[in-house]
Amino acid sequence: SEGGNVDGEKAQEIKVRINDDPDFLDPHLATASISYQMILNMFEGLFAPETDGSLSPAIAESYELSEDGLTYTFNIRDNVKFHNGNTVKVEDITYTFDRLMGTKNGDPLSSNFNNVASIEAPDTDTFVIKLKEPNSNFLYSLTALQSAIIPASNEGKHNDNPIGTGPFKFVKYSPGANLELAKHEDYWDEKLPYLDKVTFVFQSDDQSALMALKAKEVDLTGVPANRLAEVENDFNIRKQNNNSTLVVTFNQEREPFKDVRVRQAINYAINKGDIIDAVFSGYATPIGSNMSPAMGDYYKDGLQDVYARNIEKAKELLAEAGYPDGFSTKISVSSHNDMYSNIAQVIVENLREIGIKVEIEVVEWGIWLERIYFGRDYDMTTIDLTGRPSAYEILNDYISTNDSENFFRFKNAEFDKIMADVLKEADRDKQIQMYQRAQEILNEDSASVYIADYQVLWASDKEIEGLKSYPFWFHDMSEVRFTE
Amino acid sequence: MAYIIRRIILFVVTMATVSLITFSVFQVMPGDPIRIMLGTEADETQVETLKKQLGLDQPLHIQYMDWVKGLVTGDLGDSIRFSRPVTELLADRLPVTISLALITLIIVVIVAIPLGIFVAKRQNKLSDVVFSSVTQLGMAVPSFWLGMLLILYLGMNFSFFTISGYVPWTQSVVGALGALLLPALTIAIPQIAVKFRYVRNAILEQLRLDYVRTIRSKGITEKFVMYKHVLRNSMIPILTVFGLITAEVVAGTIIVEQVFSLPGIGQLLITSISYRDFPLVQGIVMYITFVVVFINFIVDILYSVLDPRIRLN
Amino acid sequence: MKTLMSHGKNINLIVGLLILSAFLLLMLLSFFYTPHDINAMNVANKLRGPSSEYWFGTDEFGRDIFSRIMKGTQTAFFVGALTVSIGVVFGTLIGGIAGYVGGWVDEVFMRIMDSFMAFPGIILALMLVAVFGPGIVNTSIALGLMAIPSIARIARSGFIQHKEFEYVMAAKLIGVKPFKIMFRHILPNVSSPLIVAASISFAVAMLAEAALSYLGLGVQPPDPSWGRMLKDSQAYLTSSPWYTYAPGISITLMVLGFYMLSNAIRDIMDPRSN
Amino acid sequence: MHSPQVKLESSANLQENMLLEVNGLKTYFQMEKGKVAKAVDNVSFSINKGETVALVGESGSGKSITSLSIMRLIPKPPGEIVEGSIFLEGKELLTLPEDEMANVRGNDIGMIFQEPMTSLDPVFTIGNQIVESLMRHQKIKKSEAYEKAIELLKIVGFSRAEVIINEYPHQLSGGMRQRVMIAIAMSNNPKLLIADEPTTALDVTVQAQILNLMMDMKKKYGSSILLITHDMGVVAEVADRVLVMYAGQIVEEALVKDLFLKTKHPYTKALLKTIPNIEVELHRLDSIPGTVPPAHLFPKGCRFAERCTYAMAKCHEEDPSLIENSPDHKVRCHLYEREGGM
Amino acid sequence: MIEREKLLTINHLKKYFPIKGALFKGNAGQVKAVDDVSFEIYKGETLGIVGESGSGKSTLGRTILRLMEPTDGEIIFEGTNLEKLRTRQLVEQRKQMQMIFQDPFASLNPRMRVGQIVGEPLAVQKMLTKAERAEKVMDLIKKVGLTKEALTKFPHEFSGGQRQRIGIARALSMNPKFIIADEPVSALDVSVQSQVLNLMMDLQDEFTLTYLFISHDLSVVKHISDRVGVMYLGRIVEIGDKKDIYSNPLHPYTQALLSAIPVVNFENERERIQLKGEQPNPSDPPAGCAFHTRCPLAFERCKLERPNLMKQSSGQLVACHLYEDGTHNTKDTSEDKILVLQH
Ligand SMILES: Nc1ncnc2c1ncn2[C@@H]1O[C@H](COP(=O)(O)OP(=O)(O)OP(=O)(O)O)[C@@H](O)[C@H]1O
Ligand SMILES: Nc1ncnc2c1ncn2[C@@H]1O[C@H](COP(=O)(O)OP(=O)(O)OP(=O)(O)O)[C@@H](O)[C@H]1O
Ligand SMILES: [Mg+2]
Ligand SMILES: [Mg+2]
Repeated sequence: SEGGNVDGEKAQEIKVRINDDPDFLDPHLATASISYQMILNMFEGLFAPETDGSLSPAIAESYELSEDGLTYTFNIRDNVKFHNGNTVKVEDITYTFDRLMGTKNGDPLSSNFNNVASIEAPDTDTFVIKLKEPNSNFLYSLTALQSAIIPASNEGKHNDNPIGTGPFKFVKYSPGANLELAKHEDYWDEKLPYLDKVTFVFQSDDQSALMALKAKEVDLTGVPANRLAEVENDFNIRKQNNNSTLVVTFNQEREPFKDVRVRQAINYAINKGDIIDAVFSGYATPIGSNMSPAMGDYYKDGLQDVYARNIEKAKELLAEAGYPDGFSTKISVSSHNDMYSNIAQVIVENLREIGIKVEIEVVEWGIWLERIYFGRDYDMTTIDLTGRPSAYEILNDYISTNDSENFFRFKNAEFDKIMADVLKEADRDKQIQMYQRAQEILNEDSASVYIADYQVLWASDKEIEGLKSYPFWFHDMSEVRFTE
Repeated sequence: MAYIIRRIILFVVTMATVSLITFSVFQVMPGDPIRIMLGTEADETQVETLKKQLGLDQPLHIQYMDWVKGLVTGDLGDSIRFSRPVTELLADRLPVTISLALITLIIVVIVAIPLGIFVAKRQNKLSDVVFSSVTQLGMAVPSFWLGMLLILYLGMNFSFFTISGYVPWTQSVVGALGALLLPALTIAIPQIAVKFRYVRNAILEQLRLDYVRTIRSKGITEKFVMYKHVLRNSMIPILTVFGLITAEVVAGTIIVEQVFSLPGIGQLLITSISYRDFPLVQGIVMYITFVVVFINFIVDILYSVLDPRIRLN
Repeated sequence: MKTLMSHGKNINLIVGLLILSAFLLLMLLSFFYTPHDINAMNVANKLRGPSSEYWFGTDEFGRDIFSRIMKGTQTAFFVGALTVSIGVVFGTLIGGIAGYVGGWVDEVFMRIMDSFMAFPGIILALMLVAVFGPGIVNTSIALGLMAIPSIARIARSGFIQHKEFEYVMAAKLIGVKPFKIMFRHILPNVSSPLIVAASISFAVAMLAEAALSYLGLGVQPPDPSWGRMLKDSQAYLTSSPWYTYAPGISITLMVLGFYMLSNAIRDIMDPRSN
Repeated sequence: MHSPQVKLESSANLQENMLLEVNGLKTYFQMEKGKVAKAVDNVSFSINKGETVALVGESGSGKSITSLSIMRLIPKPPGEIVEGSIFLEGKELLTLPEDEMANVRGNDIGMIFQEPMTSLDPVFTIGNQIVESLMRHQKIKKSEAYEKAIELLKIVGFSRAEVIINEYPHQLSGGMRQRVMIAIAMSNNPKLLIADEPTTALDVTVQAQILNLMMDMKKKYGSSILLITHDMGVVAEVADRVLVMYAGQIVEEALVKDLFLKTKHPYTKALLKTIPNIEVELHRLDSIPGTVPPAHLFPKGCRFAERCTYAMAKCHEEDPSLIENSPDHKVRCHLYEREGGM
Repeated sequence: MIEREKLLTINHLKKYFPIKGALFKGNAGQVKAVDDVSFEIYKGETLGIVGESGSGKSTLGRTILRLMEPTDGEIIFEGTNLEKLRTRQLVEQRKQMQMIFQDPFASLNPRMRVGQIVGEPLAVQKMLTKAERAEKVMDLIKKVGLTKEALTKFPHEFSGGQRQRIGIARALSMNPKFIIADEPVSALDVSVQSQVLNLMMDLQDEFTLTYLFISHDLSVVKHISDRVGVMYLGRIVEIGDKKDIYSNPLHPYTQALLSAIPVVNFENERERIQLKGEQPNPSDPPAGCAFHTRCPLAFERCKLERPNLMKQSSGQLVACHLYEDGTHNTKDTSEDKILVLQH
């Protein structure tokens, strides 16, 4: 950051490097995790996500759940102000949900609220949501990630001039260059924020970003693991478990991946350690299912070691499945991040040892999405599944047959049943048990080869404090400040 | 006059063909911009809504006609990814790319032409051989690698240089120079290598012609032969080459902006291609080709100023 | 060969041929032998500096860089050769027909070529790669298409010039068919600038491939490509700078070889220079 | 008409009247592999004041190189004047410093070249190119120079001189350009005009115009002319004296009538017979077998011996010297070594 | 020569070129390279065509062989109307008609061996067997004065005169009856010129060839021709027997042309007619008689009316208003003549 201010005090202005532009500034339209990394500083929902995966009250001061688990009654916090100075009214909340569900005008913007039967605003401080079916995970859809509260008066301008209630307000967006935010003076938590100005600088290239950091052109950036040594001494380093799931997976509707033994054989053949060393310079946590240790209690430990490398066993399994000499297949990876083709190269080498000949096909990200992800036209692929704050979403999305994003085409009745039942379970301990069982199933059934949750290595100015890590991508600037 | 009219017609025809090629290429290009933008988290409902909003459900020829109509009126449409007018996005990025290109051009011109003359005067001497070897080496180095090496050896060692990102001129002139000098050098070095050779060859070519002998036979001294006659005549072929430079420098900026993380048009272009942001890419490509074709058009006109054989035809 | 030998003094020719034959030998050798398996990973051994075992060091997977450079000659020559073949075959065909037939055929062909040339090369390459997809063959096709216009122009001007020559008239007079006149009579006579252009295209193709690979759109793993290696090395530029030198110098040398060769050919074919 | 015989009697007169004297000129070209092209090999001749000397010979015999050597405009490398001396009114040109030589060019010696199409700078106006020459050697103002240029153009036969002066070379025809070249060459009243095949590229009718113009200019300014040509008709019509070159050497030198009527060298004889002549009807033309050898492959002995019908054994062995057969008739041939050879 | 047999008849032949670089067709005009030319060529004779550069001589030759499509007019070769023939028939007809070109460097394909060049016509036309072909090629090469070693060499290994011989051998390979020689000796050195001219004359006798001999050199044309035609700006202005043209030129242009030739003659000084100005731009020829701008004898009518070729009492055909009635116009014009005395 540039110089100090007049009295020699450090200016409370930060420059944070971000890999890419946000897709939308309108929080209801945005879907890219990179967008939330920035815009969550501007928006709040009824609840706020916490660093340990739990929720804390935000615009809703408190709530009550009816016996049948269907009716949520929220008590709205007083005197929460939008960036434009207006106080948040229950009409704004109604407006927000109407907009998301498409009930008043236009198409629905989100399918998260398909389970909502009705919304009501019985008085100025109270907001009521009625569900069609109980869902223990429902509160998770009430954060700014899924339902940021926005003012009705800003209709039509949510993307160009976004207004929210968060600790920072929108100043200027220069596509491809940066996004500037400024302190929200009327923020309801009077102590916060400390910073006067936050600039998110877009820079896709890690190497350049590192140099920008060294040149003090940015204050905070993720650095590539292989260059950590260069910055370790001069900067604060935080290693954050990304809560993402790096998988090498297969199309389980296709032969031979239909056969669980083939999947297990592959699991035994792949050397996670090598991948972690070569691709992440060791900065990654091996995992055994979709869940990462970042999720705290929900995480089932030990699964990561189940498929310790064992070529003999792998060969046996392959033989049992009827492929004693292996087979030929293709791994299709996206070119947008070199990580994938690098992993693929290790896979090729690893699987060659058990007789599986793998051809690498590199396609552009757009093609990967269209053909592999949505088209399900592939044999093998590797991808990093973005982390989410809710254990349910982590396990359900991409995997469960009742989710449209299940591009593995994984099918397991027990798993599906657990995921259905857990929603009706209100008790957290029981939920945890169910989630842990689900993780075991994924592991036993080799839903995919779970590699690792790689760490993001944040390097920041030594004078910066108050940085928080979430189990999803969010640069929370609310408590950040420069010290002497 | 007929010459100029013919050039103008050629200019228009070329631009029309360019627009058709650009548009068609994007039609056959696989990949759906909306899906790319929304990524794996895409919600079917969102996808459908967006598609309708952006008019991507229209038939192709209508999309093309609309686009061309827009081009003519200066409206390049809205970017899908940034949902903002392409012209605005271009305007944001242009200062970077134009500054870079201009600095590069200046470096190339002030180095290549004197160097070319210098070497031409010493034809077949040792310096000619040395320069010719250095030239070829300069042409052979991949520009981005040259950029990497410059970063490694100059950028990291001298704080004057900003090795990533851009400092606007309005903020600091020295800062802007520090940010642009290395990338400009990266593009300029191979260009100088090629261009000074052209200058040298053009001059040697002229020196072989009969009229030079006539001038010498009048008792005109070598200095005048070179600077009044030969150089003036060589300018015609040299100009052609320096016309082509625009295209090459622009091409150079695309890669180099990537190496130095400069937020210019080139960087925007590359990301937009992978995002399949059709309106934006088409806009950028049309803009760049327009500049290139336009400069060549100007060069053609300049010919007629320099060369009476064309002017007075 | 006689003409080649008589230019023994030509530095370009000697050095150019020397470089290229060295790479050619390396390529031939790489079909049978490389010091290490080019794909064998040994992560424990990653990013080792040059040593007697690993002449150019190892990469981030612990693979032998020298072996991969050797194998990379195959990719380099393949991309170059495919690109040049496409460029020369179609460029000559289009330019030849446009030049020889003339009239509106010429006008149409050349306007299209002009338009293609209006695109800065790398943009066209990026767009074409986006259409065809990345990879060694697709990249070569894209680069080959890019090479067509300039070769077509050279061919065209040769054909225009030569179709007026009296030997062409003599051939017409004895009843030689147009196609045969174009390709049996004229082509051999306009081939020198085409050969020069082809060898320049080779160099340009290698640089373009490197650039595309640098942008992540060129040759893809597991094909070892110098451009790709250069890109990969960027991540280790400060920590292991020697990683970048092997592929960087290889590309530079190979391109240099082709440029020198093209200059030498030009000198030999054009008696005026020197 | 002057009569050289009279003047040759006294050597004092000879000195006084002599404008240019070339002695033992050798101009060689360095070729690949150390081969040497002896383009001009030991050439000596002189030109008197007011005289028109024709230099004839086949293509490649060294005519142009001889004239360029006088101007010291031999491209170096590869060419170089390796030996000899050239005196212009007693001043040795070959040893002059370059800037003094530049003062001689265009001032004392003017030159016209064969190719009118390419001999003028295409991007400057006609006027500009004449003025440039005037201002280089005369201390005059630009406006004055322009007036003079117009006058010169009128002298060389342009009625629209005021218009022509602002035109560019490509707007003029070949004949017109050659007239402009003459205007440039004559702009500083040179003592010697060298014309290297000034009419070869022109049509016959235009050729006649140009030759006439040159002769007029000569009369007007009293210059000498060294006219290079291979057209024997031109030689007969305009020259006083003729030098015949073959393979880099002068093989015969004579007054014009003597050359045609008392031809001595077998080469000259053969050359004259090969030319179709509209004045004489012949069924068959004589021809000289073979071709001129290239300058780096001159044979031993007499260079014409291979093609000569009179060749003797000696001719293939020994290089004949230029014999002064009669006061102004010299011939390089073994046949004339002793009096009354043929 | 009474009752000579006609080999080729040209009637009102025209060849116009559009002007290049023009923006729109039509408005920029045309170059009338050959403009309404008619003449006959008789078997076994040599018709010389002379004229200044750009007068349309080469175009005339090429149009006759349909190497260029005529704009208008008839070409009748031994009773066959050439301009109506389709490609196939034309190829057949062309075996009778060959051409020798001016530039001995450009007229031989530098990448072909001499044997190939001379034998190619036979190969293309699929005449004779391979062995017979080889024999014929050998024959021809000897006929034109080269040795059999020549067959395996490339054109650049020969001198200009030798190359021209190769071109002649190629032309002869199909046993043509008629040869158009377009400035066959202009590019050659004087000493070699005569070799080639002699060869052509010898071959004419041996194979009873008919020549259309194009040249700008009046001495050469006089030497080789039986009849001579004089071209000026795409038109024939005078045509007739050689002796008539040379001893009694009628057209002022012919007169000027002949008088302009420098000759070796120390006895009598010649009267030289000097023409004013330059040849006009062929894309914009003067109206009326195209020569009137340079003609020392031009009068009013010449500017307005184009003269036609008329038979004169002295034998030749002349296109000049001075000779409209077929007799010499005796109008005194000596005032207008610019006489220049030499020496
Ligand atoms: N630049 C050069 N390099 C090598 N040799 C040269 C060069 N210029 C001239 N010569 C040689 O000098 C010889 C004489 O050339 P020159 O031009 O004087 O002939 P010329 O008599 O003027 O012939 P022409 O009638 O064709 O003009 C040539 O045979 C040629 O081999
Ligand atoms: N292919 C062509 N396209 C356009 N104009 C042409 C073409 N060929 C010839 N001409 C024009 O036609 C006229 C006659 O040309 P042609 O070559 O027949 O003259 P020529 O008498 O053979 O002259 P030269 O003695 O120079 O060979 C010239 O003005 C020329 O510019
Ligand atoms: Mg000469
Ligand atoms: Mg001609």
